Amino acid sequence: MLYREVGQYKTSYGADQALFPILQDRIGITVILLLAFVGVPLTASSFTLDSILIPVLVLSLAATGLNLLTGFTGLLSLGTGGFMGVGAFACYKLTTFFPNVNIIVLILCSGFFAAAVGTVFGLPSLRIKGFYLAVATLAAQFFLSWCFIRIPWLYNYNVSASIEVPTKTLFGVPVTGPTASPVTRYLIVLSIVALLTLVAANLVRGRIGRTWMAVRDMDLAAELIGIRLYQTKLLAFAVSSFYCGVAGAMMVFLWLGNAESESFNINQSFLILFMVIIGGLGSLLGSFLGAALIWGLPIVLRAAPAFFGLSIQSATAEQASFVIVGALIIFFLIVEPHGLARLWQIGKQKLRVWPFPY
Amino acid sequence: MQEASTDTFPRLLLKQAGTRPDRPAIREKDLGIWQTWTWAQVAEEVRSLACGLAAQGFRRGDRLGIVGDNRPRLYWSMMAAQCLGGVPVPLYQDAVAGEMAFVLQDAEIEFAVAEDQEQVDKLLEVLPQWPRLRHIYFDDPRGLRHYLQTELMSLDNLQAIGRDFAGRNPEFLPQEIDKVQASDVAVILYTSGTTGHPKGVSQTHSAMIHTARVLVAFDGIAEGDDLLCYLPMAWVGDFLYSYAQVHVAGFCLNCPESPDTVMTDLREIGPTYFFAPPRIYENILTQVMIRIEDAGWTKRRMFHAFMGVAKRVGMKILEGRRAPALDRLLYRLGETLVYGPLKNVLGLSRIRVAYTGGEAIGPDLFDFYRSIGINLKQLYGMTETCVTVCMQPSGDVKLDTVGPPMPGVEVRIAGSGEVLVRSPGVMKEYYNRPDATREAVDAEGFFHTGDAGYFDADGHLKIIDRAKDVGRLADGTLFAPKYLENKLKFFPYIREAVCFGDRRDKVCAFVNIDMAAVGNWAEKRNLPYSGYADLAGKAEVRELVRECVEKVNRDLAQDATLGNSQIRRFLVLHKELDADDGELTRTRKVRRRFIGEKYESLVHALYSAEARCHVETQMRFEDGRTGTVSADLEVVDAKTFDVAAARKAA
Amino acid sequence: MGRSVGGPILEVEGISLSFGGVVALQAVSLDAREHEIRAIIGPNGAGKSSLLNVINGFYHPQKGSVSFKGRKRRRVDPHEVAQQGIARTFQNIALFRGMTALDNLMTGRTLKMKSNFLHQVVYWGAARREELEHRAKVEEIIDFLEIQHIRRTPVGQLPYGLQKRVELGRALAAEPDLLLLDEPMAGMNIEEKQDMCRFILDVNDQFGTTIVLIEHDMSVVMDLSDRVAVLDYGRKIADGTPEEVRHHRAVIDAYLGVAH
Amino acid sequence: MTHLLYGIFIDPFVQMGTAPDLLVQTLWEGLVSGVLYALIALGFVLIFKASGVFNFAQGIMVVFSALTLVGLNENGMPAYLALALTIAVMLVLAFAVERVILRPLVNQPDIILFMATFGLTYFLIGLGELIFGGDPKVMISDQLQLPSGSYRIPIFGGYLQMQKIDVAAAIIASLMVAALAVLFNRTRIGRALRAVADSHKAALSVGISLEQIWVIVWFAAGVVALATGIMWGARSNVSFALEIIALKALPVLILGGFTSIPGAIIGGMIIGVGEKIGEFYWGPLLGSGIESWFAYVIALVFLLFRPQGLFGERIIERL
Repeated sequence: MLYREVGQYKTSYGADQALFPILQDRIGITVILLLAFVGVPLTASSFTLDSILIPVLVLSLAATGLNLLTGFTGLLSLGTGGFMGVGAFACYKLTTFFPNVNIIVLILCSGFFAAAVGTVFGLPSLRIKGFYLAVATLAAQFFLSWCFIRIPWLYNYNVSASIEVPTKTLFGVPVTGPTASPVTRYLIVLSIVALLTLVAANLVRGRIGRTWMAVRDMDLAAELIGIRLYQTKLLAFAVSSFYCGVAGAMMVFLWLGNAESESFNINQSFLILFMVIIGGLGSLLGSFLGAALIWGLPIVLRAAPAFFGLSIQSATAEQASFVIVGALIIFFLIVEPHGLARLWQIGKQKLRVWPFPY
Repeated sequence: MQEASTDTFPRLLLKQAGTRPDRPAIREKDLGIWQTWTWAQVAEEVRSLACGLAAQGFRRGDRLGIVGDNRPRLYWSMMAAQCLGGVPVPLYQDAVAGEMAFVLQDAEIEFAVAEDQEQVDKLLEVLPQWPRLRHIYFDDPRGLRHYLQTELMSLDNLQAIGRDFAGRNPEFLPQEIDKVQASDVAVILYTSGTTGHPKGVSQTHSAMIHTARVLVAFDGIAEGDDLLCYLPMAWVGDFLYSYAQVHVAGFCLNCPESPDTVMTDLREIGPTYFFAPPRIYENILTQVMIRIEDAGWTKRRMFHAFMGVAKRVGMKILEGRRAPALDRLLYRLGETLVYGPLKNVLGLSRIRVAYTGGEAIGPDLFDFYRSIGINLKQLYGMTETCVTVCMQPSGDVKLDTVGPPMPGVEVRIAGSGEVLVRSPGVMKEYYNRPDATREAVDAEGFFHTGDAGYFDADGHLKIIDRAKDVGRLADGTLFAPKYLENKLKFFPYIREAVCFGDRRDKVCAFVNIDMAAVGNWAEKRNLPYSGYADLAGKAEVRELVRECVEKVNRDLAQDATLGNSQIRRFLVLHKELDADDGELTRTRKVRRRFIGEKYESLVHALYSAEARCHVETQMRFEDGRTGTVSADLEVVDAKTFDVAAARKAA
Repeated sequence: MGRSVGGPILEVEGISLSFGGVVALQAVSLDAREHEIRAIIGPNGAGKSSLLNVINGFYHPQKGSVSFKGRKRRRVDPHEVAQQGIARTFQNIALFRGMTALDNLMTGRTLKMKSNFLHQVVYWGAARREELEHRAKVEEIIDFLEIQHIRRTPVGQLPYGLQKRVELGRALAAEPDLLLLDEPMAGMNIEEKQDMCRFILDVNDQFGTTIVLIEHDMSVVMDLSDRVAVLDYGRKIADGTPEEVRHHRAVIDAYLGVAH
Repeated sequence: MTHLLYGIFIDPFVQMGTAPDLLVQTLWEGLVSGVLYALIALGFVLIFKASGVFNFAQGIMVVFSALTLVGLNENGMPAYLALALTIAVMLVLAFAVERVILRPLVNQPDIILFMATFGLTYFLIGLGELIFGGDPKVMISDQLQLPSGSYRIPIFGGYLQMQKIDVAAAIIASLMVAALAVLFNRTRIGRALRAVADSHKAALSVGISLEQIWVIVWFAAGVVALATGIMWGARSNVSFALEIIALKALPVLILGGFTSIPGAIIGGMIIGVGEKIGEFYWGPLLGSGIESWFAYVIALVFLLFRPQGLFGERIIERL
């Protein structure tokens, strides 16, 4: 209905393969970006920023990372939390080694450490597949979280055994640490996420993305086409872990402000995995939708009783939310196993052929 | 009145290439995108083609056969031929070899351009009968690599030869183009003659260009417009719209990827200027109705509701007449919710002007498109007159007329009621058929259309029938059976109708109900019926038909000329008229005389006082067996309306 | 046909292959000359597919060697084989089901794409240029196989016949010198078979590609191929022109006699 | 450096040699925890074999069943009745899972079903806590007449300390395995189960509907879970901390293969012993707590050499 595509003909492959070939989509994304970069900072409360927007963005990035690995390359990983942790601790160490280097640079660099570690734990992926691989990545998860506890060097021997984020400034404005305002942190997170999402989009629509999907859909055929399975899978692991690493670093430096190993444990990995599955495997948009839903749901559930004027002690509410989240996950999987992204696609298609059903 | 610099197509091309070299001239959906050629590029392509042809011995006055779907290089070939003072002869691409043989011989074609293997095969098949066909050039080499015939050459090679030739004598082509005169024949178009062999209509540059100019001015067509060419190149309309007007106005022509992707391509391009015969509009509408029925309940309701609104006010708004504010509001809402998206899905959103013609168009069809804001208009004309005789100006559109004569066109109604036309667009001649030419164009230069018609009060021409079928009632009023029959057939319930009245005192009719529509109607009223004959015999059905007939009579009464040919009595036939029983032609035209004789008893009943009569008829069943069916048919009297009174009321 | 058959481009010598005791191939030798269409026939389980799998390096034979364009090899990885210019289709379609027909074909060109990771990241300059060039190439194949209308359809949703066609397209996209077709017409109706035949001939003819194909439909094999090799129980029991093979005693017993 | 190498390659073996009684003790403890891993793994295998579902909820089922048992008893229900009722609950759970999760999601990709069991996990955690409260509980060992105390067996001049409960655990485990073996190999259901493992059609031909089979295996897994829960609860106590320990079953699965019951048992032993030994002899070197991942590393290393696991049959990839 909103889509009016008549006369949007393509006279070059460039135009035909653009990121958003349809005019209406281009308009839509522009509006969204404007809102995110201008509208939100002007209006949003620091609560909204700190406990909704920033977390969702950070988690979306992690989800994107995992989605590149699991959704696009078909390699199931349960080590996301660990890789995020690597990013976080790497960033922390970097700030101690290079106190004067621009924090954003450091955050991005820490991604590379995660990438390196991720690649190492990706090594088994050539020999083993499916759930076996998943378990292998679980090894990474446990080993890494053990390191985060047992190697004090990582957290500079703090008694609290946790990372305390130093205050860093950008153009004189504090961007990390207690004094940094939510808006600045939000804007930085947003910029980084937007940038990396664009990169991801470019990767998946080009040669590399295709080789990934080829490996996912039919690895033997891919091999006979001349795709080197090993390189492809390892690259996927590296890129994926890079995203997770950056997400982890941002999580500590731009969101939580401090963190101990708990933040990167197995449950974190599962959480991210949920987001990817519920959002939609093999869809970047899905990563965002998934993150928003999984993060938003408990918040809503916690707010709900108060909203209806019921008083329940928080423990019960917590447990109830567990039950509900669990049920909802099953529900979503049954309704649309391909995730929210698919739902969006279907809706979009309907709009394009409106008023017809097909 | 035409500037000498642009009185031939080659000169027009040069002008466009000069004034708007970088504007798109033609696009073709190929390899997934719309490949585009600018005017400058087109000029270049044509140059190489023309020089190639020249190098191959194509001489002034030679005819170049062209056969294939609408492809850029085929259009360019036309231009190439004209540059050399030759005459392109487009052939119908779906014609079988036999039919092609006739045209090739009749036009003495020695050079031909074919689209692909399919067409080449047909031409080669003709070779034995027409050995003078010396050169066959093909556009798409697919599958032709192993054809060793010496006549064959790919257009690529031809162009290569051409470029080389042009390189050696650059002066050649400009000189040739100068030699071309406005009075030269620009194209020969074969009319699918209803009787006998087709005749080749020779049209001159000046005739075509003049007509094109008139049309362009008439609807303000300009460089920004887009046209999708999907109708046969051999048809005069395509030449006039896709070639003449494109070169006059310099807008862009778009060639679909293939005949079966037209609808998609239509949606992608979204033409601003559109022609289609009624049949195509009909198909689109049917598609719409079918698809919408598959939609969800709410959508369906919404759709029909807003269609109601459109029916009520759409045309008013389109024609800038007054309409209630509320309706205007609703219509705007409908535009966003239904009409807009609908036009978008169909690819009609950008249309400024859409034409139909060739045959009568049903009111529902016509109203549907106009009411959702598509400026659909009718025109009247034929190959011999470069189409354009009458057209409906925007804002002055009537369903049952074809509009007033175009500027520069004289229309005269002969005593017989035949429409005579004189205009710059009238053909030069039927190629090699002086006799036929003399028959068709009289001494004063009037072309005899063979159609019967007359002007209504507002000076709009109304075409009623083929002249030879028009008769007169005993009292001398014009009797146009086909006109009446069409009016009846526009009702969904009526499949066929046969009107009698020539040299009789009144008009009476046979009516064939439409099994599907009426059956449906009956079920809604849970009216049980066993079969066609049974259903046709039902009193309720007769009632239904009578309403239709009387509606027809009512608007006939509006009409001074035909007012008295209202249908006095009719009966509903007990069997479907069928080509197998010789009652229809294979193209489903009623054979009035034959039917009149076969059902003489019924005709007699109609014109006597009898209220019912018994009939037995031979008929052929599906399985080929023949048998007789007998029935008692009721003759029904239909109310008629006083012409004068009706006019006052109107 | 206008094409000229050249010297041998593929030579398979004395291949023996077995899976833990189960013998699939026994001292099979076979050659294919440039530009020719070479058919391999034989009853189910005769080892036809195994032979193809050996040729493109998916299985590693215990004995024997394969030489392609004169380069002898004993043990190679499939992607090296692909690099040397061998492409194939599969008995039970092995398309990338989640991707569109277009992307499947584009993937087929992976080896031809050189742009590095950084270019890919920005999708600008080299990477973009490359994408567009290859898209143009791929579109020609799409046009050649007449699959324009399904360009954007995920292949998983396509009917069988079209999937086979897309798979052929993916193989062609690599512009191979040798094309291995594993039962290209299995499970097709008459028209689809005719189309496929036309395509195979056109490929062989326009691109001069050498084709080795496995097929069950004898009539097809007989009028498509220049030479036919017959396998039975992992052994080659006959080899020669369709005519010779048709009248070969062993073949009639082993195959024509028993097969459908 | 040399010190480290010594610490890794020499010292542990010296210790083993000098204090064999400690070695035996460690082995024994390893075996015991191995048995429990094996039991959890057994639950996985049952379900994976029959329905191809990687049931992440198995760990939670252990906790949940134990919780239910204790909870019911706390609310004044005699132990054995509670036991019976808990078994009934597990049956209900099996039905529910089949109806609500498996049936709607049949022939979805494995990962989706895997995710669904995640949902189940969350659901059960929440439910368990809602009903019985979040705080750890003590297993009702003596009501169930589980032995307590321990044997002390002198060996190599030292003593081998064996908790009676552990012995019981070992025995019960072996009984259960035996029972399952019978179920699988001797009964019609068993045949059906094995058929399903190969192909669903085959199963139908045996005349048992998929739905029934699923219910059966999930119920069986539930019972196994309950047993595990009791044993485990008796050694430590009943709380959701067990969930993490349940993850230990995963490396066991890798070793044993996802579809092999004996594999699960042996794998369990290897992992159990391996990690105890590792912890005891190498742990101090790396800073303790390596239990948490040592098992995985063992499994991983193992995988690289035998991707299909201990008893899994070799996969020949075809085209």
